[in-house]
Amino acid sequence: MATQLLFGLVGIILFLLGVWSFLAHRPLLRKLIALNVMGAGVFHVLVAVAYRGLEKTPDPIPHALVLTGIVVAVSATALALTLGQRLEHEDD
Amino acid sequence: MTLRHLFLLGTLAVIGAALAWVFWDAVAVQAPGRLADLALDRVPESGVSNPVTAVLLNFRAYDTLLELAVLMAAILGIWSTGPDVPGFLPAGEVLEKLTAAIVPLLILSAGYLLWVGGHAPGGAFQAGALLGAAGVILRLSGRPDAGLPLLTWLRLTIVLGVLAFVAAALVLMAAGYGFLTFPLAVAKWVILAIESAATLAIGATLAAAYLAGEPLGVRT
Amino acid sequence: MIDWLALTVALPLLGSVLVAAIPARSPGIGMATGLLTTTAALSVGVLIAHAGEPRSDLGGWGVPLGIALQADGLSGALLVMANLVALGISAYALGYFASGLRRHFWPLWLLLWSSLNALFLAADVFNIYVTLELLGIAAAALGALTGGQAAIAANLRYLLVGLLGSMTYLLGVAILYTGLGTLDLRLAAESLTPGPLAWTAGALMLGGLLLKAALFPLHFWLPPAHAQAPAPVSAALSALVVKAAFYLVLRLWIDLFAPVVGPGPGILLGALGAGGVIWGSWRAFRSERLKLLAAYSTVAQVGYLFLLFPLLAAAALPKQQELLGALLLLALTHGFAKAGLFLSAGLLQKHAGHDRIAELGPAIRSLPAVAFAMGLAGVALVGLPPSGAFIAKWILLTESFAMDRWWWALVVLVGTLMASAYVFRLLENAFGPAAHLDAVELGGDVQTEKIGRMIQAPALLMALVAVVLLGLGAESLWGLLGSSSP
Amino acid sequence: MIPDNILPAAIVLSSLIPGLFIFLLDEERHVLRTVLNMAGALGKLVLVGLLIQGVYEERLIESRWTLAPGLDLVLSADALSVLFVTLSTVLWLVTTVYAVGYLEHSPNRSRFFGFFSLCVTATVGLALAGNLLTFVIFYEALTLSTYPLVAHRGTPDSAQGARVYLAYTLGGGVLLLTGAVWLRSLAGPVIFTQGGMLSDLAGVYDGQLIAIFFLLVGGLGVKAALVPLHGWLPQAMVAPAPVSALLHAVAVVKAGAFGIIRVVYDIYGVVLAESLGLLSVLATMASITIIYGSLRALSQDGLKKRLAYSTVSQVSYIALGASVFGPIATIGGVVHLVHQGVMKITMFFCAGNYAETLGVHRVSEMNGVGRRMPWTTLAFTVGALGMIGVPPVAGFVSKWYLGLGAAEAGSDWVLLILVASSLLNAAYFFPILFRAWLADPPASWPEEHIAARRLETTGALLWPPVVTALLALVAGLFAAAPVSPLEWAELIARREYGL
Repeated sequence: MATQLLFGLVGIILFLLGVWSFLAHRPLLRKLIALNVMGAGVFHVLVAVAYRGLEKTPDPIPHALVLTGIVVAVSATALALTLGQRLEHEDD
Repeated sequence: MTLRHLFLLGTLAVIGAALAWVFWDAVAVQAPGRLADLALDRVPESGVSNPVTAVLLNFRAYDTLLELAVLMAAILGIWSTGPDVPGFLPAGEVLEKLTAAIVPLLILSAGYLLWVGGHAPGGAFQAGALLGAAGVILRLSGRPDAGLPLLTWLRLTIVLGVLAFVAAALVLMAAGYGFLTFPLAVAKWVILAIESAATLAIGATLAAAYLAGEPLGVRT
Repeated sequence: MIDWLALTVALPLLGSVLVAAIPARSPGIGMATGLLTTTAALSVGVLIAHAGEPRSDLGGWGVPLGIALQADGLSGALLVMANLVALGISAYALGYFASGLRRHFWPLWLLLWSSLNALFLAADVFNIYVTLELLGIAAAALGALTGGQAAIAANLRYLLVGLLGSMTYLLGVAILYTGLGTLDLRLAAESLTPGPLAWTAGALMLGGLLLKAALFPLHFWLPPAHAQAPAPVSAALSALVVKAAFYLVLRLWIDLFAPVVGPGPGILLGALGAGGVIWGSWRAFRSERLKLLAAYSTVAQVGYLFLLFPLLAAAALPKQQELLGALLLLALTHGFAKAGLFLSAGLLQKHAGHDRIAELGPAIRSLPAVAFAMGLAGVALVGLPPSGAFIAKWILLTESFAMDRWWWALVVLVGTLMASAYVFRLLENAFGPAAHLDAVELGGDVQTEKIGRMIQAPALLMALVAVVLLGLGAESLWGLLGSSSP
Repeated sequence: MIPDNILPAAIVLSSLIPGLFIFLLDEERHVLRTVLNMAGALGKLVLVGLLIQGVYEERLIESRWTLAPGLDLVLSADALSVLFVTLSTVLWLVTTVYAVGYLEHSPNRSRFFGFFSLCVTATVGLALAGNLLTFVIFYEALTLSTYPLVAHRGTPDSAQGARVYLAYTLGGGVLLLTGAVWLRSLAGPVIFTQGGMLSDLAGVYDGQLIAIFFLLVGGLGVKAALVPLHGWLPQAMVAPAPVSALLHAVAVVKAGAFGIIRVVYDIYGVVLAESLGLLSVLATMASITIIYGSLRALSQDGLKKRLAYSTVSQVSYIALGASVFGPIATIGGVVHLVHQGVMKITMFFCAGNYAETLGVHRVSEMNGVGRRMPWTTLAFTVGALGMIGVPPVAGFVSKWYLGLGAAEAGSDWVLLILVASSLLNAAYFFPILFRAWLADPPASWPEEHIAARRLETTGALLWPPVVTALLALVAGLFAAAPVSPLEWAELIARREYGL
């Protein structure tokens, strides 16, 4: 229970930190990093939900969701980085 | 730290408190088992023994199919922004040796992860990630193509995952099973086939994404 | 057996795989895929009309373990609309893109199409997240297709905002699963009770989606992204992508949250919608460029859709059914009309070499069919008879008077006047000295293109559907809604 | 023989379908375009003949189409609608002939005649509308189909005129829409019923009913050019003459006046309207408009401008007739719907002829025009005398019944209004007639386009005004004949008052 809460709370804090830096900073790269931090936060929460104590196997559903979520986040990040890079290249 | 920032911080703090409370409440309630027991009970019917793989490739295979489509969309999007950016300097001797040693290792362990995914932690995504890493290392060590095949073949590789998935689903549907329904007899092999295709696709896609553009360049 | 629901998603996926692998064959394979997909979507519509609400348990596991696809009158009608519009856009794209862009357009476009169908049929809250990402990534990539700096910047922002939305939504999903232990919409709806859980999950999920649905004041990302994209993409973004996000809000609202959160949120959504109507119309009126005008008008039209939320929440069942039909009709009409407007805009831009409204006169006058299409689309956007939007507004107005909530009616009426202001500011360019385009009128340097008849057809057809078909033939919608009531 | 549930729809389609085909025609297909136009106009005339017969036999003639649950598009024929349908059909036929002649050698004719047909379609649909929803739909359709006609010339000032026209009419449309939906929310579907359909709401919702009445009349008053909502009318003068003729005599202003009659008699019912004290207000508005229009007409030198202000004044006779309680005034108002149409269209045709033939646009240029163009000027004179109310022209009949009705209703001040306005009419028409007939013609006309041969101008321009002038005379001379407008108006009044 405690472990679970700890992970969950860390997740929520990460998420909010992400939101904060997304809203507080203008540079698109920082916004992108912020988004990934938010993602990490959500995944923490999901992992925490999956935990059912040491003696029982964890709930596989949230784990699967996390894996899917990670791949999706990676894809979006890759595209965003490329677009951002095209911008800078034109600038200089 | 402007007033706006302070305001923002305050709001987020309040939201955080609320979220924390709700989460605490929800966890304490322990919604009747959630899906864990149900899922674990039916793993044997899925054709694989690793519950997570069972969920990814069978119970919720539809999510995974769309997720592979997301990867495909990303790389196609990247390619649509223009040709890839110029490569790096050729690696020094040390890095060259290191690469020569690591890349085969990565490929080997990718194969292992793919196989082990059936019954223990591992699977297509872990394996694909390793392949992608291999590609990145090759690129960093100065290979302009990151070890990827010619564009014509590369195109085939990156769609392989979705192709295998949809093809399997449609064939089985035509055979009278539901869409994405894998009869137990063949489930294991169907899943393995899909995973292998997906591994290649993911690896190629991640490496290609690192090129940040369409690799039109002739190979050196 | 044939699973039409799954096919509407699988066929465009397969098509996208093929065109990605064999770019040279893109147009042929693309159109073929489009036709097949539309057929599948129409069959789903037929299923709904006859067999009620089709549902398919993918993988045969059944909920809560597996994922289901389901369709009802609401989603079915939007699905059919989306596919018909997408087919029209595809036909238009055949002539619009030079071969260079073509091979990039088709695979992404078919992925977008697939994700749209998947969203309208989705019944699983996490699956919605994955599909949303597919939609967002494909849309942003398509929007940046022209490669111009402004286009890339606008669509990068669009992508990031979209991610912010879907991440927020995803946290809501996590909370929901924590509390209810299911991801299936129906099961969740059965077990969700009033309380902090419902409020938090609702705030996160709806908040995330509202960002994508561009509800005022969360619309800031929309105008640049939609105005900078190539015309066929703009049409898809404004007519379909925003609609899909709106549909999800509506779906979650009706099925999941409205019953457990009380009237407050509905009124808030209505108020924001009102803001969107006024602000969007005003900015559209002030826009110098045609595509920007069209984009801001989308902000206003989304506002109209949200105006119905407080009424939906307050109405009793038969009335609710009537209002839901009006909402649906409004959404469908806007889908066709806005697509028609953007496609026409694209042709004018090609023909004149720019889209500065003040200087479009000669181009408009030399393309009467396009002018006519814009006129019809304009009529539908203002909500003048005989367009479907008029019927919808008539019902909305009557009910808001009948329910003593006349202030919503007031917003609609003001919005109507503002809409006619920006529409006719555009249309009056159709009248003027006889039309002949020469370099002088167009400012020399820009090169203009001849516009064939075939490429004008889709725009005109869609505008006609919005005004005539949906205006005079809308009655069957309510029949389709039938049982699928909130 | 056409079944009664198709006939009204057929009448609407008989101009819609040709219109749509005309849009598709290439600019050069003049003959085919004219054939389509005339076929539509004549076909409509035949259908209307059948309709008149049916209504006279009091058959139920109705086409119905469901738009949404509880929302029906209803086209049905009663005595009043038949009167308006007949008027617009006959005048459309004449105007088409005139327009074909008038627009020879001008660009964008396919567009013009396309919208021209849509405009008549909207007018007829509005005349046949069986409920308020249908009326609103065609009322807006009329706005949309006339806008391109006003803007047709594409000159800066026609663009300006069209903008003003649109601003007024769309604004009016929103008022009408508001009133309509509000009323529906109280009373359910608002079906036009002889004697009114709101009596059972009276006493409960009086306040709201009054508010709704003014919303409706406000919306209709824009097209009917009730002061102060008349601003668009003089501006719309930039349109080509056939359009002005149509706007003033048949389509737009008449749609407004017709709507006011519908609201007073077939929605509220004259009794309820009287008891709510609405009639006197309407009467006041109408009277102000009548006097104001005439006063403004006095000072106009532009011929079409003067005619425009005279329209502002004359159309309000219809509203006046509707707002004086009693069948006789009703007859006067309703019959003026027809008489004013015939007379005013004549005068606009003539104004167009002067402009097209001699380049004469202003009253001050009309010296001796009667000698150069006797037939046109004769027609113009008939129209003018009718407007003033000189027997035996039709206008006299209208004013006579209005006067009798006012006397019967005991509102003598209305009589004063009639006398005053007649004097004003004389004051602004006689100078024109005097110049035209008695003053010496100038050495040369401003710009003579069409030389005088056997005819003073082309036939297509000459015959329409002559014909309509004759109609105005006949309607006056044979007012007592069985199928005269007057007889028909009496039929309407009898049915409205249930006599």
